[in-house]
Amino acid sequence: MGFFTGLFWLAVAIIAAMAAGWVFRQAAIAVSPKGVAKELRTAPLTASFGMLMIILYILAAFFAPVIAPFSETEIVGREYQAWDNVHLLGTDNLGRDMMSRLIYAARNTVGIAFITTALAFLLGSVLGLLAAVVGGWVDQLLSRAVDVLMAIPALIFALLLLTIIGTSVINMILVIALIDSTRVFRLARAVAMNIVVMDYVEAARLRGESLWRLITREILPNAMAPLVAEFGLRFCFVFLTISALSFLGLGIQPPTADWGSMVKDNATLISFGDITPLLPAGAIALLTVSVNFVVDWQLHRASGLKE
Amino acid sequence: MSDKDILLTVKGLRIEGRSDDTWSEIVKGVDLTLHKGEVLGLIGESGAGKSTIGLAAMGFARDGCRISGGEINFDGIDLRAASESERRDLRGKRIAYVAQSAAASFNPAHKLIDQYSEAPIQHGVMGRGEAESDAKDLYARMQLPEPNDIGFRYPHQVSGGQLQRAMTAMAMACRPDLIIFDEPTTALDVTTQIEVLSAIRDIVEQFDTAAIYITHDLAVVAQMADRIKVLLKGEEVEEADTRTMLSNPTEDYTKSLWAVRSYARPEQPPVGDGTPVVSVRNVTAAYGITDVLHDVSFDIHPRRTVAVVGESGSGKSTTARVITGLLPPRRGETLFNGEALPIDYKKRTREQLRQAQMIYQMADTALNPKLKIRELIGRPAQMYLGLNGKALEDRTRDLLSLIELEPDNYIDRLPSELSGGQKQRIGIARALAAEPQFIICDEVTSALDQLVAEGILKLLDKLQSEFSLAYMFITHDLATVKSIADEVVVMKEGVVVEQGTKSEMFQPPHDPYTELLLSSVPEMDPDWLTTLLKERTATAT
Amino acid sequence: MSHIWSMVFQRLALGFLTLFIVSLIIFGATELLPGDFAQEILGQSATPETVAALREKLGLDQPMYIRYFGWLSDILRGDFGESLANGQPVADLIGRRLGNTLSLALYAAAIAVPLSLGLGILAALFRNSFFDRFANASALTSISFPEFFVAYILIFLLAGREGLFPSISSFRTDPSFTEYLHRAFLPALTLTLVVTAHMMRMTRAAIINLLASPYIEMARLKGMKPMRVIVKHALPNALAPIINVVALNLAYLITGVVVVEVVFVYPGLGQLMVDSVAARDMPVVQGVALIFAAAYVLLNLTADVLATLSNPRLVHGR
Amino acid sequence: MSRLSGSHGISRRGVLQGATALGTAALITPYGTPLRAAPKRGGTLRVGMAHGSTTDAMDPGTWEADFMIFQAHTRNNYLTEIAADGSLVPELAESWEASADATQWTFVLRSKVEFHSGHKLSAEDVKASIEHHLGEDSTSAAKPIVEGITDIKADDLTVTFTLSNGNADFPFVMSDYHLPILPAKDGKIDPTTQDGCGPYKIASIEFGVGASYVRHDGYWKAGLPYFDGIEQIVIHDDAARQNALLSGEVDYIDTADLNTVSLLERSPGIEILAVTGTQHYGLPMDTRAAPFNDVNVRQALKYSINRQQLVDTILNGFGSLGNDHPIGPGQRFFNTELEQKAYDPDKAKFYLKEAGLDKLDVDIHLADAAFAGAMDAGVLFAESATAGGININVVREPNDGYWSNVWMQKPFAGTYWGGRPTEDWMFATAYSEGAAWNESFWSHERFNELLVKARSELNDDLRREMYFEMQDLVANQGGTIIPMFAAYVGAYSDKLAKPDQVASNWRNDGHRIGERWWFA
Repeated sequence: MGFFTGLFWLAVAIIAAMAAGWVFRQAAIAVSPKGVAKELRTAPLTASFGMLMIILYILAAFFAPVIAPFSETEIVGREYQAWDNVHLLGTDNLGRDMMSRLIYAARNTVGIAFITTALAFLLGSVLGLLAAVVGGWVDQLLSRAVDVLMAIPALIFALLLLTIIGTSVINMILVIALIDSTRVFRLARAVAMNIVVMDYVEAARLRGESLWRLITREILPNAMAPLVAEFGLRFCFVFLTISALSFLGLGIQPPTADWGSMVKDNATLISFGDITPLLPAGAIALLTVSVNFVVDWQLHRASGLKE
Repeated sequence: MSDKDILLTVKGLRIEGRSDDTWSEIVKGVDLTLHKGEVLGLIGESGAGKSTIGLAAMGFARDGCRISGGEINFDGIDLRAASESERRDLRGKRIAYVAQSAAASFNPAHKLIDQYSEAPIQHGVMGRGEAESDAKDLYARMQLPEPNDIGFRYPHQVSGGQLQRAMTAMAMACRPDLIIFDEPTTALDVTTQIEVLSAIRDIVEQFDTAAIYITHDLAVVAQMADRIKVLLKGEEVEEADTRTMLSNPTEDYTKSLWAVRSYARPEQPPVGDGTPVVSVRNVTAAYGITDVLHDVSFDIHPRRTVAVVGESGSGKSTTARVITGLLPPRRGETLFNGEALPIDYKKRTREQLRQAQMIYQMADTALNPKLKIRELIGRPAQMYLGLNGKALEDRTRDLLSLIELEPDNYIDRLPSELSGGQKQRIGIARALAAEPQFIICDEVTSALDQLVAEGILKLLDKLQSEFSLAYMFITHDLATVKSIADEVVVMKEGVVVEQGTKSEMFQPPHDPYTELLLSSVPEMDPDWLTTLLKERTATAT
Repeated sequence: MSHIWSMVFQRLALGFLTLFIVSLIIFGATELLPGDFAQEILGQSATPETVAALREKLGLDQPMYIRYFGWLSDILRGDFGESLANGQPVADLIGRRLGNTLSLALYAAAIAVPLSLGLGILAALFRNSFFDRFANASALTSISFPEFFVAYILIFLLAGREGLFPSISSFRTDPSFTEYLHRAFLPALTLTLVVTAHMMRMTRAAIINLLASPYIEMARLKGMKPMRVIVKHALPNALAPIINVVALNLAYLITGVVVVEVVFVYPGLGQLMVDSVAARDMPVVQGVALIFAAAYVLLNLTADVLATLSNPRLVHGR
Repeated sequence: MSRLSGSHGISRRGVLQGATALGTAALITPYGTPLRAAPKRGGTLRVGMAHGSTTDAMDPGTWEADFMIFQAHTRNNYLTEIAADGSLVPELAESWEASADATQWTFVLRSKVEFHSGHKLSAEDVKASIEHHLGEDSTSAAKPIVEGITDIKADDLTVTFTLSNGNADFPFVMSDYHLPILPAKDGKIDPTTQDGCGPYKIASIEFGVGASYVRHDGYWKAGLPYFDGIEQIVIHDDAARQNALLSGEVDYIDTADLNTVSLLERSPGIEILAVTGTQHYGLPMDTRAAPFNDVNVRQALKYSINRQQLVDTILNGFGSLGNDHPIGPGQRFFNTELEQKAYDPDKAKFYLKEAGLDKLDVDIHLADAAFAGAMDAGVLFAESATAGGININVVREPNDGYWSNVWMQKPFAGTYWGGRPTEDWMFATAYSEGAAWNESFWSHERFNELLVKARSELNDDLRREMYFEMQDLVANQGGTIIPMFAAYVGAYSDKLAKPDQVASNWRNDGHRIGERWWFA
């Protein structure tokens, strides 16, 4: 029985999500300028749902102080209070309002993940494109260096570096960005390798264009699709890395709320069948899935496959 | 021929294709009847829907296409009503397909003979052993070398012409009633094309197989087809038996197709003081350790067009890479207006780079898809001539007018919003923007339909007189050479075998290789192939 | 074939260089860690005298480069040294744990690889169907949860009071094969959920990427069934990227599973590494780091060789 | 993790002179406690432990964490033992005697004690076992405890220790977990030996993973131990450890996650074991550094912390309020007259004003390594302090390296103490001027004077007076905020039975659960 009710609710959730996606797509098409609307029309329901969710997250992040019923750090009740009218999602292990912290965490987690990913991409893609365009020993040197860094397990390397330089948010951003940038480098280089052999790049080289212009005008715009897709994935992996670091005792500074440490703080509850710790984990998962739905759609469009 | 010999009837066939979210018709009500053992030629330019019709005859629509109307009846079976598995049962067994590029259509992961045997085994026509011996027999009939062993090679180990024959053999594996040939020789060199054409023709005759032969090349279809149907934008223009069609086309469109073959420009007289713009001197060049050019020398004079002709692998594009400095030669040099150019483009001055421009074969890959026309054309003018703001805008518009594209309409488009011919015009404008003395045209028309190609050739001709340009025109197509060249350089395997003015080249006596090239160009005569083969057999014995 | 051997040789040489640099980085980083072994092991009970005595006893008072070269020359002779903490040979310590780590990686891979390839192929076959989207969304969801959380949920669902599987896989004696499979099932399943999505998506993408190829159309026009088209015609040509992503995930299964080890009390290398870093037990840290780096290098090399072998163009010359 | 043993309510009686009678009495009804039902023998006890590292070692000089300490009491015996009721009782020593100035201590060993290897216990073994921690080149963590020993004489079953200064607490010292009696060979012990004369033999041990033990059939305590064997399993993760208990993978866990302990308690078949002793958590301030060099600032901070909230939240009620001094309520000279400090923002403001400030910004450096829940405690502290105009910024430090890089390095950090069995030991270790672990770098003339005086004072009333004053001084002048005394909280399956009284000097019934508990 339990299984079938579970299945029923799963189906309801999927249908509701797709309905939300459909409504959002119709609304978005209605309000967008013509070019954008045309693109939006090609979005499958999953991608529409993803975009809706991403927008909601961004709104939550921006307007956290307005939306959240309580403050991020204030202790407003007993620990682990049940869900009620005042504390919609109950309270956490210190008696802070779960709902409010979830909303504030959107701001912190998404913000930090975004900065980290952006930094990783800046570093990784610039070097990756450079390696592909210049080739020769520059390419060899960078590629070998990246090989070496990738041969050290990421989590353990992060742990080591963070212990050395301390666990401030800035350091965490820098360390994760550095480690992630090796993965970005590999992708950027691989993608750019396929582009540098194109005739238009040859034409630009023959025209005597500078390296900078080659990279920014000729190669980067054409490498954007896979890089953007990777950005989405990496962005999500940054949450997971942060939460794994929290698990090992090095995460975001309390009392700042972030989903990763919230999962960690409340995780023991799951043994008792309480779903409270599912909420921050669910928040991570929902955003990851949403981002990936959108990324999938963009990749699909970029691949030019019809069906 | 009586009605009961009818193998395939297509009535009112409509096929739609999807772009973004909307469906548009690409085949608009075409009828077609094919009798047993008959070969029907489908001819038209790109976008005529000929391949789509060919596939529809198998009850097949490509991804993103759908058959939206009409009837397809193959030997009493209604292909539209049939289930997918019934249709699948016909494919490969009773209707087979030969694709344009055998190199791409053979699966690179499997040996030829495994791919040959797949259809007979899967359709339950033959066992493995039987299929293999049958394959060897057919390979022999297709005049493939070492027919007993060639099947055990992988596709990449076999040359293009041989692959095309192996593919025809594969299509024959189940002895189908109908074969669809989709431009089977388009990607081949002329000399190879003849071998493949004759092999295909023989085997179709031997097994009395009906065929639909799809091509854009009239001269080729003339050799193969009993009847020809001309298509334009998904609609039939006219249909007649081959000889009638050749001698007496009724429609204007058909006549215009025929007419292209006759465009030719008079040879230009030499100009200037005799100093060549570009002079290639004793160039030997290599990729890695293998020499691909051996002691190549020729001159290009102002306002003249030098056509460099050869088949694939002859080294004609490599020569262009040496001149542009992309491939520094092992020996020899390139002079520009009598002065030696640095062999590596990175060492050339901006002025030297400006003077020699290049137009590429594939306009698709030669134009950055993310830049607008404004920047694509404007960039060289900005870089070399230092134009900016209004001056740059004016210059860009002038260039667009020169290549006969309406500036207001085109200046802010992306390459993807242009047709193939328009893209090639943008490529020309980009070269012109640098105001060079010399332009390398690398197979600029070979990816284009004949009418469009003719337009490009005429444009290049006009620009040459207007700006006193020197062209190096790389091509494998002798018809193009005839239309546009002043001088001809024939290359084979990295060596210049013959060079001279156009008039000299097209008059006997020829170098034997030039002779072979010239004689291999198909002519608009249904008996040409038969006659040629007879002649060649005669000379050989 | 000779060019494959030369590639293997070249890559091995590069691999050794990589290992050398990794050992330098790890050594440097461990040196930079605040505190040293003597302080860490004595912890809060450390007094200046005992710390000094311990440093002297273990040779930690020597300059950094002498210790590094000492370690390096031992390694080159095949001697991993001894743990500073308890004097056990590092080779023994690592050996036992490596066995555990490899069996778990193998166990997880034995479930995950066939599963993800199968799902990937099915998703490609029924692309854009409900099945495809559902498989894709659930795979994405499973990688979207933090690992330890997936582990807790599995424990909650499958290891309750009357649970089917034990919630901790710690085994003190050598278990029989079936007992091992039973005890290590939950960690293996957790890891499976973590890595499946990546491999499945790559399989699907690599196959779909090829579906526009003329030879796929040819196979369909030869009347082959869709499944045969995918498996016989697309898959062999999609192997290179798939092998690569499998290798990457195998490397992850060996080197990146410390969190799962902690949750399931599985005695693997990750825990050893983390403990040793915490105690600044340099020979063990170095030893494990080398094993990890070597696993990564070897798996990548294997992947490249297999990818090369899967491509007839590279195996059979013209 | 815990540093040194502590225990409340240690009776001085029997310390100066060990009573044989007490030892023999213990054989009949262990530790003098009436039992509900006669203990049964049999079964294998599976223990899940929160600590244990791959870098653990057999050498007693390196023992620091619960895994090895549990191992020590399971495998070994000591000269003396702290009983469940907190009294000091003889173990391997049958009796002991001190010289008048307490500089010479003579212990008489039991005869017929056999090691697992069959080796017979003699005074040589005791001498070698203690000497292992002595000497110039000793790397033992116990070196500071036994430093005062200048000479050990062994004669058959009699050992005589000579101390540089008189120490009335020496028999207590001999119960320290670092000092198990190991078999000697040629006058030395093998620090890596797995031999011992305790209730269980080691069957196998893998550091950071676990150990298994089997009953030592020749154990000298008649009828003990009850279990056939013990499986000791390291389970670091709180949730995993709890799950292991819930799913019956283990019978006992040494540490329960306080956040969910109430839920755990409600689970069928699970019992909670909580004992409060001398373990306390503190927040030491460097009294030399501004702004903490001003006693008013320290007082302001002490009134800004909501102790009750911390006990309720961080300890989930498993503990008691601290009053900024390290003496537990059960200890002999606990100051019952000292007013209990409470959360009072107005007083905090008052003291700030006294210090000439109207607001205060300070950083506190914490990691959960300092004590369980330290990060959360910091956050709660920061929350409550804002009302008094104090802005506390909680800096999260890595657990890794906390004790070497943060503790006693940063001006405001966290600490925990297992406590010491006597007031003197505790004060001397962490509050006296110049002590290595004087974590607040506190130097108070009167306090230091009293400390020395009290140590040599024999009149209990006078001592009480002095210790009362010292507690007052530490509480109101000192540099350490001690908001709470924490209970040791473990949990066990109701299949296990325990004696009525459970020791509170350590977790796990003084780490002697192996010989004190049984399966019901």
